[in-house]
Amino acid sequence: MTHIVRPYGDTLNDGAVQLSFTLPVPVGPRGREAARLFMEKLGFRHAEIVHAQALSEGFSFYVAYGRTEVSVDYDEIHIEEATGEKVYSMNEACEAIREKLGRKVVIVGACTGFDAHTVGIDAIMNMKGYNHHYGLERYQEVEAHNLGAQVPNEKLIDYALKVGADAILVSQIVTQKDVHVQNMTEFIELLQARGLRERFIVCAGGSRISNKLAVELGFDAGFGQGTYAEHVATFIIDRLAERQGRA
Amino acid sequence: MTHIVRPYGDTLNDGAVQLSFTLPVPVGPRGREAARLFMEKLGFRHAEIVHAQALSEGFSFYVAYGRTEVSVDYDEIHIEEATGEKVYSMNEACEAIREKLGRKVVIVGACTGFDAHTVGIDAIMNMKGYNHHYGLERYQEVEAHNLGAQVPNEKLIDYALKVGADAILVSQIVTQKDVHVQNMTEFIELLQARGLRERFIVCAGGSRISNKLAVELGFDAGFGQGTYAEHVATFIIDRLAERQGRA
Amino acid sequence: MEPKLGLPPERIARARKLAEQIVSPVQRFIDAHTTVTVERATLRLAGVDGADADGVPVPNLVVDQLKDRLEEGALKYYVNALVRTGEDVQGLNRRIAEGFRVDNLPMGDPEALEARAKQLVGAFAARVKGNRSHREAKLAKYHDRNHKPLLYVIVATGNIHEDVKQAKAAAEQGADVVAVIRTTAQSLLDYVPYGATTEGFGGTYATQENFRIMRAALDEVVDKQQRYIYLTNYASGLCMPEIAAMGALERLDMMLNDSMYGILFRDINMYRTFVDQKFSRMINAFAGVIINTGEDNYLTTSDAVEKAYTVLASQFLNERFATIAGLAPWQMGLGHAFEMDPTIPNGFLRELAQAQMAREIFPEAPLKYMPPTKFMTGDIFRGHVQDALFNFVSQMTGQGIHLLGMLTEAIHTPFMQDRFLALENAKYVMNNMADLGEEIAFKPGGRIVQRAHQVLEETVQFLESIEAVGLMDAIEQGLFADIKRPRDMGKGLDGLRPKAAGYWNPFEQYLTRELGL
Amino acid sequence: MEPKLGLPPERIARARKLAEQIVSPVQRFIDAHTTVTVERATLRLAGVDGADADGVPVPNLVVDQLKDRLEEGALKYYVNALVRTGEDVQGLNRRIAEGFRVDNLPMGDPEALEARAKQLVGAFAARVKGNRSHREAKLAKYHDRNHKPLLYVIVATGNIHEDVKQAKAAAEQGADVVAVIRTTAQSLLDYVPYGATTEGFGGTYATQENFRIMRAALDEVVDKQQRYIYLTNYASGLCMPEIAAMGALERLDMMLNDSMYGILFRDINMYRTFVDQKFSRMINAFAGVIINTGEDNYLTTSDAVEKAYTVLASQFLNERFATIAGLAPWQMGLGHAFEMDPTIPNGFLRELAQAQMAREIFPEAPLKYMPPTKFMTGDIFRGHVQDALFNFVSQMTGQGIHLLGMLTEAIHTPFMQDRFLALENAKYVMNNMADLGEEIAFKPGGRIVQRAHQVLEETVQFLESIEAVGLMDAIEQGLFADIKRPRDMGKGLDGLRPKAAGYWNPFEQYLTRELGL
Ligand code: B12
Ligand code: B12
Ligand SMILES: Cc1ncc(COP(=O)(O)O)c(C=O)c1O
Ligand SMILES: Cc1ncc(COP(=O)(O)O)c(C=O)c1O
Repeated sequence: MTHIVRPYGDTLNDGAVQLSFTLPVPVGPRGREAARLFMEKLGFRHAEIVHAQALSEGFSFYVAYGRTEVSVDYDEIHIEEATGEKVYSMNEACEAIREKLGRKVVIVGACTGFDAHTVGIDAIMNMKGYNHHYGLERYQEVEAHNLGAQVPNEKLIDYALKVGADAILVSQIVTQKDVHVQNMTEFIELLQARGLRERFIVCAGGSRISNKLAVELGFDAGFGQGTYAEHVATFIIDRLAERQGRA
Repeated sequence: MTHIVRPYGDTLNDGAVQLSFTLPVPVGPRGREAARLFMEKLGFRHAEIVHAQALSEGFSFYVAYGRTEVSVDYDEIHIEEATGEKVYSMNEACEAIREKLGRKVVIVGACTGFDAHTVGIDAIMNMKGYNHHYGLERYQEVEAHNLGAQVPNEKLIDYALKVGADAILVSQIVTQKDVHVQNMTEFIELLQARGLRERFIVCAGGSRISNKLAVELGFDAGFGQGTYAEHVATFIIDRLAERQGRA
Repeated sequence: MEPKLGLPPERIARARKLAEQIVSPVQRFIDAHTTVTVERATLRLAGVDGADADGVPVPNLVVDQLKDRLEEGALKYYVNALVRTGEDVQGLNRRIAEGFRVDNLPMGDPEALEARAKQLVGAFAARVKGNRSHREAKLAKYHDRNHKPLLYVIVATGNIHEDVKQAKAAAEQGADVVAVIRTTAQSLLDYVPYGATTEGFGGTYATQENFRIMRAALDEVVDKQQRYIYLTNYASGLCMPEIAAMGALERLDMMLNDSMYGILFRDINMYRTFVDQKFSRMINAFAGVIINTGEDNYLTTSDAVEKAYTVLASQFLNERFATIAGLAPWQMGLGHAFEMDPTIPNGFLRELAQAQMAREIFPEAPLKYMPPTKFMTGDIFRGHVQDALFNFVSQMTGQGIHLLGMLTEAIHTPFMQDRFLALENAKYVMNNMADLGEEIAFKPGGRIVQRAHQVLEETVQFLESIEAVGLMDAIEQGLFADIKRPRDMGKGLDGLRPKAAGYWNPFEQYLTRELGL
Repeated sequence: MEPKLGLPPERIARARKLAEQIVSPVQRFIDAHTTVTVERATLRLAGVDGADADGVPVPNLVVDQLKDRLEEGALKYYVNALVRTGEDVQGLNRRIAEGFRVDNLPMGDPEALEARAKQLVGAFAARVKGNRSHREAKLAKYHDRNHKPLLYVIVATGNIHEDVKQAKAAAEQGADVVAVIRTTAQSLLDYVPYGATTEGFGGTYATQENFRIMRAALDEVVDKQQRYIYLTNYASGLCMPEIAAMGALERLDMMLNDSMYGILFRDINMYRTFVDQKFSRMINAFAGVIINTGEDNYLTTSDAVEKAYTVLASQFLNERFATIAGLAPWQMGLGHAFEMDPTIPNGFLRELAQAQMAREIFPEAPLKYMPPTKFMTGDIFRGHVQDALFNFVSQMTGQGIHLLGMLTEAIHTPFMQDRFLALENAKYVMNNMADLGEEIAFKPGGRIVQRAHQVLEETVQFLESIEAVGLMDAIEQGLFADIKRPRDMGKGLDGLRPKAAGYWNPFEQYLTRELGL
């Protein structure tokens, strides 16, 4: 089965899309035409530059609407999220730990590298949690260690070993020039170099992190916007249970 | 020479573009991935869905940023505007008419078909003009007839013949379902059927009209946003003078 | 809301009095005339519906048969045909569509006609009262679930089935009112098309079937969202009363319905419009429909700073025309708009002054406040902020019906996402500064207060100049919106008829009685 | 601006008094200490600059040589070396970069040192006073061309040459202030990198050469646009005074420069920060630089409704620390922010109350007002409207320095077009409602007035609790932003030194004298 999907403005399959962008050319009819041609090259058959604005002598800004025949086959879309439909509530998570693992789960987390955006990792780990979802510190069957901001990868791993962690949580918010990719890659390489990659479940998170990206970089899972402690707990518990053959 | 131009976010050639669009699928990870794939298919190598929002059960809205290598060659951009750099002021226009034509120029204009958006044609024709640019009625050497709203093409042509017009101005603002294209095409066909196409200089205008479109549809010129009476006057005078061999 | 502007009550009273004096001679003209569409509307109220093979609606077939005899009232011939043929309404409609003539049957016993008419009026009254109570019950049930002001969006795809998708999505996103914009050409048609339609430009045909389809679709959302969704259309153009009739029957909740819009903006003959608006408003009054007037349109051609008084003057006239057509103040969605050039320093203060002024002068009317349109450009980002300031003023001054500005106003009729963004904008702004109006007083004698006083004063003077020449002459002279409309020109004049002495219209009689006119 | 909130003057005075009492013991500590960066800053003021082959800056080379003798003041050794070698500053810098040591030369005649130092101080004073008068002349020449509030944008590409393009474009579009954001890692470096840089993450290195490049670029626009463009950077982190020194030399106009930000948000040792902030502020005071404090940062981790009083308390403390460092009120860009959850009903009223409160409590300070950041999302359209309301409050309450909110706040550091849209938004809103503040009074005892009174009262109580334990203990206990910072932990503690009895710092002396401290 195929299920062709195109953007929708006001009529099915009209392929309507709004764009805005800046070109390094002066404003004027020629810039406008350059903008229109650019749209055509992107595959818009019907391209309208509805606004053109000088930003400085050599730069101009365009707002555009286009219609395209480009489409995706919705039936072929393959997504893999860290957690499925079923997510444990806090109580269910503790219940599952007692039942499947029979011991506390130790989780260490930090905002690594030079990243100081702790609000995200705090949202997952701190007692108080986020949006009325308690953080891991409040989970009776979890021992949670939040190391805070700007923790070097090496130090995080040392600490995880010291407290006998089951899982390590890495938060990365700054993504400019792909600094998060560098930092996450370094983390995994360090673990591998020390022969510890299989020792821990490792999860990454952040507003621009997807499960896909994290897995590509060698993590067990990745979590983006809208994550709550429940999601991470669910993933860790199920993965631990799986390892113990008790999924 | 080639002069490759790509969108600019904060670094030359980063190819950064903002998009927003609606897909006829429910919100969720699968919708988000569909949106991302759509961006990839449009030629964005780096595609981020920064916002996803349910619009109703079966529709979802996405805000996205992407980076593309698609570019245009600025040096090859060919534009053809109805008027060039030099546009006559009102006084220069009247001077030119006296000098090159030696008689008043008669111009008839209307908002044709079912279109009732007279503000645009009024801006060009009425005494008062627009944005401190007087309209054609104020030009001493122009005899201007503004027929107003919702004028059938047939009636406009009859009137132009009656007053011995040099030029006919057609305004078209409503463009939904390309109704302006239909209407403009009908106008040209009517002129041709009556053997009058060469009798008049015919110009079209409107916020979504470009010179390119108008010329494609058989007009002498087209005028879009930001047009003033001066532009139209310049075009008409030069074209009339050309025909008389006095350009 | 307590008054903030210290407007002089005697000047407001003076303006009202002038409006009364201006309208009164026009009213005398109206009472003496009928039109083809008033007659067709009467037939529609009686149940006349359907179309012949060429798509000509049955109400038009009847009226066309009658020619000059229309002056007696078309219903007489139709009811006579019912009595004569013994058909029920559906049966007779079908026969007329097939060519049956009602104009050449011998006229029956007046009492029999009266009796049959009474049944028809009864059926109509029951249906429309049913609609009213349905609406009232839902409004009571979900009473505090609507926004204040009501958030009003338009759909305008041209295709009723696409419109339904868009309307339902908007309602789920929080819209309170959905208006189906009509196709560009419809206001100049002297008939109402029949059936579901899928082809329109810049809007969708107003047909009774389209009304029904959209009403049913929105009713689904009403119960799901626990919020009544008002359906709106246009009782405007050459078929004002017919559309009002269809709306009453299909439970529309609001109608664009201005006393002069057609004259000025559609070049419809003034006699025709004056007569049509009266009957359409009586129907709306009875059906509990809220009308929306079109003062915002003045500002699309005139400057909003200079010509603010034309808006207020027109509101007074619309109010007067509405009152004598039986509309209660809560049904008067008098129009005004946020249409000043956004580059004007302190333009916001004037908009605020005027919105507050309208609120204080018409305290019971659910004012219909229109968003920026003329100064919207292709810069959708700036446009979205213009709309935000508009939302702000509307909430701060307690407007009743809030038309949502679209960031794409200068580009296309709204996409589904545009409407969402507009709703999101309004909901955010209005919730975030919900009670600001209550918390704030204006400096006495300051810019805001002065502006309102000035506009009121200009309005009184303007109304005085109209009163001096009479409304019809004033329109001929271009006193409104700089548009001159000679009284004997314009579309639809040929559809005007003097009422004959024996003019018979039991629906009009019934409405007159019910509305206490 | 006339007061609107009726805030009790005695409670404001009480808060000021508490701040004085809280700061006073800290000040005693500060007076007795120096730090590696205070010493390096002093060297920089004297003209020490350059770096060795490994990129280690010359000021660091000098300080590193001295170890414990730093307690006497690094300048002593440097001036001694100048005297001994007979080199000029450039020559000596070059030699130090090549390995020359200043720590093992015999100490010369104190008078000769004083005399040489006097020349250095004189050269420094002349240069900085020249910068000040250049700035003042341009501001006078183009006096009413800046916006009110000043429109402040950031550039943060990581590459100084891209930054220049972005900054110039912004200035042409109307920005009054351009801040070059520093790279993520710089505040934790205990040195200032050298030269032009093109690699940074989320910002561009603060180097003296980068300052110079940007200053020159903006100066071009100043004359073209006939509007002075303020250049801003960060005298914050482990090198506060050094960056202040560089800024003074290169004519920066504003500096982020908070008395506690580094402690709380960068985990810098508290002793270190307190000492560093003092010297950096003296330099800023002398250079006529406007500082920007970082109270907005509290609200990125704490709730803006609940913890509003921490912002006001910190403003009082920053004011006090600033005063005793010689800053005049017009130089105190005290920070606050529009950071409430946008879904709060009437949140706007509270923001308005708080902005007005800050304005009334610090009437002479050019308050630095920060835009929504925490509740910005990927929905750039809603974000743009949040920014519009922020712009509105800022204009209405007469803020001094207005940081522009970016619609893409949740996504990336600003693109060129984002900055344009932000400027367009602010210019439109602020022009359109320019004088609204003057036109409006708040209802006595209403929501707005109450909110301001409540925050002030909570602030007084909070300051009382700090006063009771002392500032350093309060920070240890996490009273600010729920962040606990033990006094013996945190970065940079090893750079702290007690001043020796013979501590010699003619620059400090000069500044103390000039500033009348
Ligand atoms: C608050 C904030 C700050 C605060 C941080 C305070 C603190 N203690 O955290 C301060 C003011 C210190 C700050 C500083 C800077 N910031 Co900042 N900041 C923000 C801001 C406004 C909000 C971030 C936030 O708190 N979001 C709320 C939390 C709850 O969301 P979240 O982080 O996404 O977390 C959720 C999920 O992602 C997930 N999650 C996150 N981590 C993890 C980890 C795991 C394991 C899991 C399972 C889940 C998970 O769960 C959370 C809950 O759902 C954003 C803009 C924005 N609106 O997003 C900019 C932003 C992130 N900052 C930015 C920048 C550039 C900086 C600076 C580098 C600027 C500078 N040069 O000075 C500095 C450097 C700081 C540093 N060294 O890292 C940029 C990043 C651009 C980019 N894409 O690279 C942003 C996007 C702003 C911008 N447009 O420029 N910032
Ligand atoms: C004012 C207005 C109206 C007024 C018109 C009053 C009047 N007498 O003109 C009223 C309220 C009547 C109206 C009604 C409708 N409108 Co209207 N209207 C607008 C609005 C807000 C402004 C247009 C305007 O006046 N612009 C100012 C003038 C000066 O600009 P301009 O027309 O582009 O003209 C300039 C140039 O284009 C050029 N030019 C124009 N014509 C010509 C001709 C020549 C020969 C030359 C040389 C140059 C030239 O020169 C002018 C000066 O620079 C626009 C939205 C917007 N902000 O653009 C919607 C808009 C044009 N309307 C629209 C629609 C759909 C309608 C309706 C069909 C809605 C309905 N179903 O009821 C009706 C139907 C009217 C009809 N039969 O045509 C749509 C069109 C969508 C589309 N792309 O097809 C718009 C874009 C709004 C929207 N987003 O839905 N409208
Ligand atoms: C009162 C009124 N009627 C009708 C319309 C719609 O116009 P049309 O006549 O094209 O349906 C408007 C448009 O805004 C209006 O204000
Ligand atoms: C006072 C102050 N200093 C410095 C900074 C910048 O942080 P960093 O230390 O990362 O340069 C901020 C950030 O907002 C601030 O408010």
